Amino acid sequence: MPLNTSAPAQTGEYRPLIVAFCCNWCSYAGADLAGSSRLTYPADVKIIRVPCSCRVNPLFVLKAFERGADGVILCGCHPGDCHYTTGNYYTRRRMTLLFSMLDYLGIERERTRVEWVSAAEGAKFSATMNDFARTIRALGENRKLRDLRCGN
Amino acid sequence: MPETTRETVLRISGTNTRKCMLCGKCSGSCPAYDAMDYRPHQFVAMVERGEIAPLLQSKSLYACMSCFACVERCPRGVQPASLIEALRAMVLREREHTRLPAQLIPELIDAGTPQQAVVSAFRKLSK
Amino acid sequence: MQKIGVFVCWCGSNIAGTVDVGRVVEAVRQEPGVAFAADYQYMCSDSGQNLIKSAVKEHGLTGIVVCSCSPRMHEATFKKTAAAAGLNPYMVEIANIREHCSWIHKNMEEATEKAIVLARAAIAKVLKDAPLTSGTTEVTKRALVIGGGIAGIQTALDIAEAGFAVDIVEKQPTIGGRMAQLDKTFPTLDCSACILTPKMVDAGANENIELFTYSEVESVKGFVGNFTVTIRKKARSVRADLCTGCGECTEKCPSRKTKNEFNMGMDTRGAIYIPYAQAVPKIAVIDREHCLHFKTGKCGLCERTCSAKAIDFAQEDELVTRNYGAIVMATGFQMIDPSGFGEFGYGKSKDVLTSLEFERLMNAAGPTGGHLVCPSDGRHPKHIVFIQCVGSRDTSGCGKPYCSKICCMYTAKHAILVRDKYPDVSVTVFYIDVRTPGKNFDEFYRRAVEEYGVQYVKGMVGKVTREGGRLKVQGSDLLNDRQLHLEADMVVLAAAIEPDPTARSVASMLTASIDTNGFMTEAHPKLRPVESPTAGVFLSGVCQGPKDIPETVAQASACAAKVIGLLCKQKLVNNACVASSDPLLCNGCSSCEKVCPYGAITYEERELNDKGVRRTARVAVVNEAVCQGCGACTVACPSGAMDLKGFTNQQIMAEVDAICR
Amino acid sequence: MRELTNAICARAKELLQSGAAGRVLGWAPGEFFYDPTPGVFSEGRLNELVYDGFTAANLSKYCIAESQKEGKVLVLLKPCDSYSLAQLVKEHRVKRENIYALGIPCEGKLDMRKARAKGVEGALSFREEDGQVVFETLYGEVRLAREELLLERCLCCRGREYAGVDETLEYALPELPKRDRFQKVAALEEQTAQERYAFWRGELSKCIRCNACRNVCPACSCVQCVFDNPQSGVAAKANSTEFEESLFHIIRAWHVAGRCTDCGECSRVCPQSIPLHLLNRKFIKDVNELYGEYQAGADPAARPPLVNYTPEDPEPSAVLERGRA
Repeated sequence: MPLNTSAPAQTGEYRPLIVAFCCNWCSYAGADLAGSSRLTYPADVKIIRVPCSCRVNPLFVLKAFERGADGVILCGCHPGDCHYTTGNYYTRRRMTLLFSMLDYLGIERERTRVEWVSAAEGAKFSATMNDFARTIRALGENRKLRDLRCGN
Repeated sequence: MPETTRETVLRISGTNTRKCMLCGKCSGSCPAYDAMDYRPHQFVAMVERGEIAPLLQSKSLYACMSCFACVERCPRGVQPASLIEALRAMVLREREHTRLPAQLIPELIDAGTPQQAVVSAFRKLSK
Repeated sequence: MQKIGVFVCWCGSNIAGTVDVGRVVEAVRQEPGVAFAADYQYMCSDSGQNLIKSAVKEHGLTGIVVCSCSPRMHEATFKKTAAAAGLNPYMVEIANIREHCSWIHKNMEEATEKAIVLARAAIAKVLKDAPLTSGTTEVTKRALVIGGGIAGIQTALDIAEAGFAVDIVEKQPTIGGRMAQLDKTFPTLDCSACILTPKMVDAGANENIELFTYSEVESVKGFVGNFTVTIRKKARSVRADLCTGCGECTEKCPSRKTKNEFNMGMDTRGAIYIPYAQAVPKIAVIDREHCLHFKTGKCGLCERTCSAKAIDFAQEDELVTRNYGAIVMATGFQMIDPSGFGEFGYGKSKDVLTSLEFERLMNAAGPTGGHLVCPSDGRHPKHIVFIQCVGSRDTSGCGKPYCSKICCMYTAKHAILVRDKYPDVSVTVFYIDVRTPGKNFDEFYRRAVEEYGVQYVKGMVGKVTREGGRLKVQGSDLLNDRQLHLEADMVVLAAAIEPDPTARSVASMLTASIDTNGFMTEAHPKLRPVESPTAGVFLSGVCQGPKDIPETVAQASACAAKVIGLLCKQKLVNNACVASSDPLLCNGCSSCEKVCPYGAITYEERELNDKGVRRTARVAVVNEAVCQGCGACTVACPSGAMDLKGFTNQQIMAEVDAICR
Repeated sequence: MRELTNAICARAKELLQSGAAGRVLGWAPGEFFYDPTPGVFSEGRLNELVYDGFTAANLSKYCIAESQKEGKVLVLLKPCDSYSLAQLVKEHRVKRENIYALGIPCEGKLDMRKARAKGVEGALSFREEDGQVVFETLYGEVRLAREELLLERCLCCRGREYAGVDETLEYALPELPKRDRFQKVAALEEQTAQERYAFWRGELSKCIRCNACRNVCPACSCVQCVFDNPQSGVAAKANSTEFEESLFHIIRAWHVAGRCTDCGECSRVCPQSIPLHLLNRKFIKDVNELYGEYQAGADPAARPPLVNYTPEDPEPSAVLERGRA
């Protein structure tokens, strides 16, 4: 029963697979607000709830790519507003370095992103996801991170 | 045609007029206040609004003794004197031929002129 | 063998309108580990919950996935349901198919597919769930308040009122703090001492309150509910149990040159002294630095004078160690020293004062007995200039970038008091902005202008100089486009307030964080303003940010309410989703300790049995009572020894896998 | 070289006799002249100690185990190695009280692979003469300039400062040429994403997952590596999917980021000659540029960059914008 959404939908249109890690206190709530405000964004985006953006290990990001994600986005509280005071500051450094490394390895930099979305920013959440999904659709399927050795 | 935009003044002076919180301490500090048509705080406000032309014509440019009291005392680090200095520089760039030769300046200075004013006179008039 | 039950909620048409609920149920039934799947109109309703409970019992479910609204909405509900059915509440996962799915997608096919993927992720996670039990810790039913100003006193009184023991540590020989130094309070102009001293007396007399004056916090150990604090009671050289506070000794003391702190150094006191008449406790103290006996070994006049035989030159500092359940920071503020602003001439002319000095000058118990005279020569002033924002809103480095908040109002108060008592004295106030938010505050300021004829000048003073025994004030009058040159007899500087310098060391002992300005950081700037991010540490008064008296008292009481709420608990239930470190994997590198915002991680040497091999190692230990479960440590840990219960590496990776499958 | 070896042995002997340490952690002869291996020496065996152009191995990692043992060990540290030890001490991995660290001079170590590439075959021994390396081979003598044989890491030597050693052995060495160690990283950054991708695909595809880089790395000293831990979700003995070796190397570089002293051991030992140090150095370069200069091991009190922050740190997007201007 293949339900992998990165497979083409009935229309034949390419549907990317996007994993969004959202911190429980701001961004997940922001996503909830986007929902209750009926602000749509593509179903390509699947949200994983984490207590804080600083819980996201680079391994998770790489694992997602390995398993076929086409884009990975991290959302957390705005710097300075972290529920745990400092978590997102560490996230910022970690992801800055990780993304820089991925870029260094020649992987499309647009496939990864960090956005700060507060619980009040339902509209921003939706806009961010729309934009990210558009970017990933334009990039097409992720091949490089799945297949760094042999390529095609 | 020399540039006379707000951006030019800000670039030459290296100051950020938006930091001004309109306290007026610059004008409260200025020893040359009464000789000025535009006052130090007005320089900040007018540069911010982009009203550069009247400032270039202003007497204040030559009334300012560059004592830097306004810079020293500004609680926000705005540096009105640097704005004035920048405007002077713009005037000088425009009127290249009207400079005074340095050797003429001493005659214009009397014994009571403060030393910093002498230094600034050289800077102002002989550039 | 795991048996998972999946419960898909329709939420009326909220979910079922866009998600084919039946298809979701069919799809999840195929998932490995799923023993039961059902849908229902309202899963959160009683009958929905009963459906879950009976399925748990009937099918022997070991875990539950509810596909419904946001976990932020009903996770707690379904956890309770699971617990009622005999399941561990942490064996419940929610797939958010409403806010994150049905409400944002219009195409049923698309929404249904996504709902299935979200359900699968939740199933993958629940399969890796482990039953968690929240640890509990005892709560020591005693609170410590650090600082005995109005904030500390109010907090302590409220806590004591609720029946809990509370200690106040105050570094001065008396409680009362800054408020005791004030003359009148705005906007009501009632006498500060008159409203404060009854509270001081109450605090001193309350059987639940113990005062440690002339004392400082020496060390803090422990965590919420279980702090151990050592307090240094500095030697007063006077026996508190014998001293009657008669004051005989203070009058006899031949050393009279010490600046009187209470009057901001504007007069002097003896080496043995009682800070002021209403001091609590009213016990003398010897300032050893200035005492002739301690300096020369001679004198001893106080000892001979004291009929109660209370003088004890041999007294030593005493260390008291006590346990507390909660700690309140109420360390207050001081005024900045405005001598950094040379243009105002503070320190050069005695007639240039800070507002707090002016406060003492106006006070009947002050150095002049309340007569307003120029400190330089005692003459009656004719004109007083007040300058606001001295060092506030100042990013030049000399001052503080923030607004000190109280200056506009107390300057208006000073102006009114002067004009009221001495109508012949004219008053000019230089202001940048007049900020008067607060009940009856703007009315008060307007009274100063309209009724009392105070001259408010929009502008700032650039220079204050001495000229012929008077002061010359040069400033701008922006609204009238002129520069003013005023003659004045006194200049009063509304200097910025800053956190008391002791706050920093106390905060670091408490692992409570401090912002760039030295104020204590709140757990949340809007929603948890009286709690520190460090559990069990609470914030009262100006240590958290500039405040006036009513705000301070309000915050002090709010803080007390939080403390009482904590102390009321028999046991503290810890967050179950806490970090835990596998000692066998731990390198002991301290990375996790460094990123922990709560100081929840410590290191200890442990004897380990590593697959039969005994070794001792330095390993991380998480204090579950303190950990809030952010997970910062888990990523800092290179070996993966540190993991977060409820959001383990394996769980999150299982979710990733399920989504990407 | 012999002279320096003698000086080291003499000082080591003095220290052993004075009781400052009970044994010496140094280099012992290997199977071939070009592979001396780390070894522990008692006073009586000190004459077996080797110190020459091929004693490249960084001994600091061995201090983890050695310092757990009874008594004090004297460890010989080249300047770059001393930072690794200091970093390990900072991370509480080495019991510093059981270590006596003697800083020894180093004028760069040699790379046998470079010699082979230059046609040295059947080498039996070597000696150094005025900036030249003379190989005695089955086919006669081969002379090569020392400079041409230096290990990659020595070509951009960080300098002759030591971190946290107990004493240093003074010895006159020629002036050190100044080189930019980030040159190669910067050159890669200049390339297009496609070029970089092709470069790394070519390099990382050579990985046979022998784990030599990990095992030699002083920063990779976890009690158990995540890649060996079946619970971690990323454990693997071999690269079963194409993605895995890049994952391995990214994560390895990530785990040592902010802790890597840039000792270059990973590249030295890689049997496939993958320039692994270019991954670590990328993190170092980024950290230096984004968060201020940081040298792991240099300052025992400094907070490592990845467990630190400032509220003004740049956003992740800003970094990606950097290259575009």
